[in-house]
Amino acid sequence: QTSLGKTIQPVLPASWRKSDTPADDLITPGPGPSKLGGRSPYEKPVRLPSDISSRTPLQDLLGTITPSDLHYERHHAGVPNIDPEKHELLIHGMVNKPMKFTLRDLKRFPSVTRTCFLECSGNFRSGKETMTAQEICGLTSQSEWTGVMLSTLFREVGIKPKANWFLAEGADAAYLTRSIPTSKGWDDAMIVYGQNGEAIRPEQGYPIRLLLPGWEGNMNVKWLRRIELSDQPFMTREETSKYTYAVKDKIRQFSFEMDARSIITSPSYPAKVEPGWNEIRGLAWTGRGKVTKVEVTIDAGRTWQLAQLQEPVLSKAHTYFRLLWYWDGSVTEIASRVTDETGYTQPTLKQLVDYRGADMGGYHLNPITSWLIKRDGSVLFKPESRK
Amino acid sequence: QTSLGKTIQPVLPASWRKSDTPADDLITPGPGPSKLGGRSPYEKPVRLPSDISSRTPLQDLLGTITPSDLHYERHHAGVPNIDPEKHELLIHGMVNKPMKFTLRDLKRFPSVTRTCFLECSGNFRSGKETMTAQEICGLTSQSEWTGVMLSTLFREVGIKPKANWFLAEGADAAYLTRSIPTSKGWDDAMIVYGQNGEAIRPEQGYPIRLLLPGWEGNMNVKWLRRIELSDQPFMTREETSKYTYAVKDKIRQFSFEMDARSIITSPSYPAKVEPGWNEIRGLAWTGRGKVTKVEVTIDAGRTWQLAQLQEPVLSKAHTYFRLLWYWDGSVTEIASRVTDETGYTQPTLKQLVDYRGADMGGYHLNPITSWLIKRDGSVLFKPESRK
Amino acid sequence: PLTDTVPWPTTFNLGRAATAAEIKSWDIDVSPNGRGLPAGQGTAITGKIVYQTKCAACHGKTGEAEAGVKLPAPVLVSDTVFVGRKTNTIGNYWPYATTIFDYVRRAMPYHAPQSLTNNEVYAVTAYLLNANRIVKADAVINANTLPRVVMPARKYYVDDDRKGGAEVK
Amino acid sequence: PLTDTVPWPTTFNLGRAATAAEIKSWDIDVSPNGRGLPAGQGTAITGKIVYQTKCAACHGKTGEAEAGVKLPAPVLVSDTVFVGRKTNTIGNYWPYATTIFDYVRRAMPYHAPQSLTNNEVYAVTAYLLNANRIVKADAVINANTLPRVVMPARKYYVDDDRKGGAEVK
Ligand code: HEC
Ligand code: HEC
Ligand SMILES: [Ca+2]
Ligand SMILES: [Ca+2]
Ligand SMILES: [Ca+2]
Ligand SMILES: [Ca+2]
Ligand SMILES: [Ca+2]
Ligand SMILES: [Ca+2]
Ligand SMILES: [Co+2]
Ligand SMILES: [Co+2]
Repeated sequence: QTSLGKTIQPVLPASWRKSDTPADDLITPGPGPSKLGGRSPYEKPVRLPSDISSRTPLQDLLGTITPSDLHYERHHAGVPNIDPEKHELLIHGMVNKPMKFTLRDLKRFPSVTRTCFLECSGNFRSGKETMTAQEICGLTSQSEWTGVMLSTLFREVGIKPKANWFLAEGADAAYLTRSIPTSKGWDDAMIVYGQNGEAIRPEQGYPIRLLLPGWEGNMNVKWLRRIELSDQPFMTREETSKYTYAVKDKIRQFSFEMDARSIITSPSYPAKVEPGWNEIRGLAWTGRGKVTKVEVTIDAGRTWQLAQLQEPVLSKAHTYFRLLWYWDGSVTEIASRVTDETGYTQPTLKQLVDYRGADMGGYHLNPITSWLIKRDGSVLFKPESRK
Repeated sequence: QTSLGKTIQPVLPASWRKSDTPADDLITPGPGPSKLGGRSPYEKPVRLPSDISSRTPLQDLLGTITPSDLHYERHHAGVPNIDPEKHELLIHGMVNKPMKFTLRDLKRFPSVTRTCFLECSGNFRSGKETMTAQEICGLTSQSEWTGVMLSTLFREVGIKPKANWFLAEGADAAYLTRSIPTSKGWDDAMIVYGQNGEAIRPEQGYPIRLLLPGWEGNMNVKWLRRIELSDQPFMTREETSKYTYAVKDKIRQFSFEMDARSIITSPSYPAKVEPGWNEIRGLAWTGRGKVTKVEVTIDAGRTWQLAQLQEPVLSKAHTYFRLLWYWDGSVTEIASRVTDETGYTQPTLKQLVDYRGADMGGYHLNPITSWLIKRDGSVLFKPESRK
Repeated sequence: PLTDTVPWPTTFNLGRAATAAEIKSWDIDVSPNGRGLPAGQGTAITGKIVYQTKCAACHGKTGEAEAGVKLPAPVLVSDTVFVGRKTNTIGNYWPYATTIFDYVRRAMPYHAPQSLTNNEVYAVTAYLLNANRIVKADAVINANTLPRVVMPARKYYVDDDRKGGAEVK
Repeated sequence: PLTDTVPWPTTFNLGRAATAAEIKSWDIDVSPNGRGLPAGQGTAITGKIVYQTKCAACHGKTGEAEAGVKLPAPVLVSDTVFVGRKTNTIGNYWPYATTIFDYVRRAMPYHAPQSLTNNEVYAVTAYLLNANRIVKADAVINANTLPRVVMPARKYYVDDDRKGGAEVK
């Protein structure tokens, strides 16, 4: 292998170019290798931030991994700046041996890597036709996470038989807390320090966060600093005032699993579709295991066709689906619906309202999302009323 | 959900803090959500650039995805700046219908997403003990790629029966070309426009590159602009002067598949290992399909133990392996060796020299990499001589 | 799946025992049964002063929704009528009074969390309970009395019993 | 795996036919049998001038390795002895003469690729072949003669025949 060195002068005057040269305009070598890459100046995907959250640009993404800098955010007191050398995790309460672990300790335990989605349980917006997938349900993203199984740490501290719940507390300025059944800790909960191949990003909980595959985003406590085992839930603000919702004349609490959901991300507003062959693409996921099928309608729900699922189909993971579509130029409506391994099929908004009542609030809404295809190829969201 | 708005003044004087408050120092909310995330200021992974390449910091990574801005590079005339609206792909030569495709055209075809590794076939350095995994073999990285199967385009243009080879040409200032057997195009070659969930990065071939899963990096032509079908290879500079190597008294050409390889990335120089339980971690891969096992020695090759493979194990993909290790503080040597689904086991450097001769050059070297563990816990590379 | 050939040890001997003092300084949560409540107390009368000085800037003069005013923080005060409520408040929605103490102590005031004394937290909790028409103005709120406060909305809470399957609920 | 319920069409009708002119302007490759070589010609005498003006700055005065000089670009000239060579050069390593034309035309000079005329490329190819002791100084290199140049190292090339399996080769 040879090196150009830093010594080469621009030895070649532009006037060298002759009239019978074979190709385009004058060609010059581009910049060489660098310490860190970046995006093409022609690509500018961004999250859509509000004061309390930011949404992933689902309509701009390809494949199943969300680039870490585009992962959705939901903070309750901003992003803390944490020195990883000083951060410790305390596990105490109904345990045999209360312990503190440094980040270094945590990294020495047997580790596991797992790709799964996160989704805020408040992830549904509606209202007008000119809404992007990002606006409608951009509070979901997917990463490859690496860390230690919580069960590994449970064994280390010794969980008392009656310790059916644990509190997870973050080191943000809201000291955010949630109560979690201990069984999830024994099942598949992790404490993760890696995201998409590198250290977890600050907005996702650097240096460590709790990962509860398939469970509502808020419970996956970021900047985790404390776990307390108990015989009962703590009834924190986040599981009472928030993350509960009216169902008929009751308030439903402890909805942990995210229900199966899907959305077509291509074509979707503001894209325009051209007549001829296109591929309908989108994401489907469920907090209850694997996606077993995604059906797509291209005729406003009259018929549904089986979409192709991108393999490998992972449990509790965004699953890419695709369906070939010949658009003949006529007005129509397209939509997707997912079925998961428990046999649950994504409902319409109407089905949800019918059961829960129009007053059902904004959590755990996973309705089928329809897109209107106009004659000029424009694609518009079809907002539906709750009444 | 509530909003803090931009209107809130800093209403709360620091003097409010009283002596019996329960926790640490004065706590203040951090910055709110943003359009784009970034790394923690405590994490600074970087590629190691030379004039012609840059290497992925394998020793700093966790899991199987390489963050796109840390993907290794190997350019022959720098990174071109390409306007995606103007870029076209020409397919011609021994085809029924020579055609040009815009990027928009390519994105409308049925798409596929696949996670696989890339590796430069010149990916081996040795020499001194103070070398990182990045220096030894950082010319390999892994991404989730999205694009169209080359076979889909082959069907579109109609490949003539005798067209056994095709030329792939890039739009960089070197107009880099390689000859590729047409069978690879029918098998699993892709033209990819997506990398890790978003548009492929400029250094990786924006807006499109050829992806030949498992085959030497150089053949995965970046900034792809032309494919010409032919009845014979073109014998370009890159497959004659380069990417060939002496084997005994011959020159071996057309080594396409990357041979099975593995390396322990943790612990590795410059990390220090502490006595007690540790986890040996690393990457294994093969261009010939799936990794079937990785064996690790913790006693300088006397015994080999089966490491755990992170699932899902994908074909032609970096596969994470792990082995629990109790380091008792004594001097030793650790190493890994992979076996792939063809039954091939990663060789020692000596085995390669024995067959090929000491003059074998620097391509397609995949020797077992050993790390020396010193009494103070330092980890040093064990360079081996070719003579 | 292939597995490690090294069996897992009973302990990895990583991390260290946490001291009682360490636990005490971090263990700030409060449970519905009162576990975690510190010494101290307060009433709505003192709590009103705390509220007006340290909370009103964001939550409004009294904590109630004010016509035409868009507050940067949630409404905290209402009546106790669940059915037909405009917003969820302590009075019409919160199931446990202990949660007020726990949340205010850990997270409020937003810009300087954990800057209140325990007495201030008791007092402002008393204020919010009284303003929401749940306790009397002179009720003394402390580790003993707070867990006994019965919240009006408590009776509406049910656990999600969905387990997947065909039914939409 | 689940599959699309829509069968693939014979054509997707995406993209468009490429015109002959479009193909011609991009089709710059040259094959060992001479396919792709343009009109024009050159000799080592004129090629030497091209070399000295446009190549020597990077590849050295003559293209040969110079003791004590670290060139920013590869050595291009040597004898034709494969065994015991220090570096791979055109003379001792390249299997096809057409590759010189193809590569120089597409990629050299490094800072201004495709700035040479076809005659210049023929000439500098002649120069490099002559300097490497493969053709005579007065040999005319053109579409006819170049494919016939037999490169000394050609005979050493063998295809990789490995297919995986236990053997290390
Ligand atoms: C600087 C602004 C600010 C100040 C001052 C402030 N708060 Fe808040 N408060 C907020 C915000 C913003 C939220 C919502 C936080 C969230 O949703 O994560 C909130 C939430 C609350 C809640 C939860 C409401 C619900 O329905 O979930 C309570 C209770 C509360 N504050 C009490 C107080 C008390 C008591 C004080 C004074 C001791 C106070 N706040 C001072 C901004 C403030
Ligand atoms: C500004 C510097 C520069 C100039 C001027 C230059 N080259 Fe090069 N040349 C290079 C570099 C650098 C490489 C190696 C490129 C690579 O490996 O990708 C190279 C490679 C080559 C090679 C391939 C060598 C091998 O062994 O693979 C040939 C042949 C060559 N140049 C011929 C020429 C000719 C003929 C000219 C003039 C018409 C020329 N070069 C002008 C920098 C230069
Ligand atoms: Ca929340
Ligand atoms: Ca190369
Ligand atoms: Ca320790
Ligand atoms: Ca506690
Ligand atoms: Ca077209
Ligand atoms: Ca050609
Ligand atoms: Co949320
Ligand atoms: Co390479």
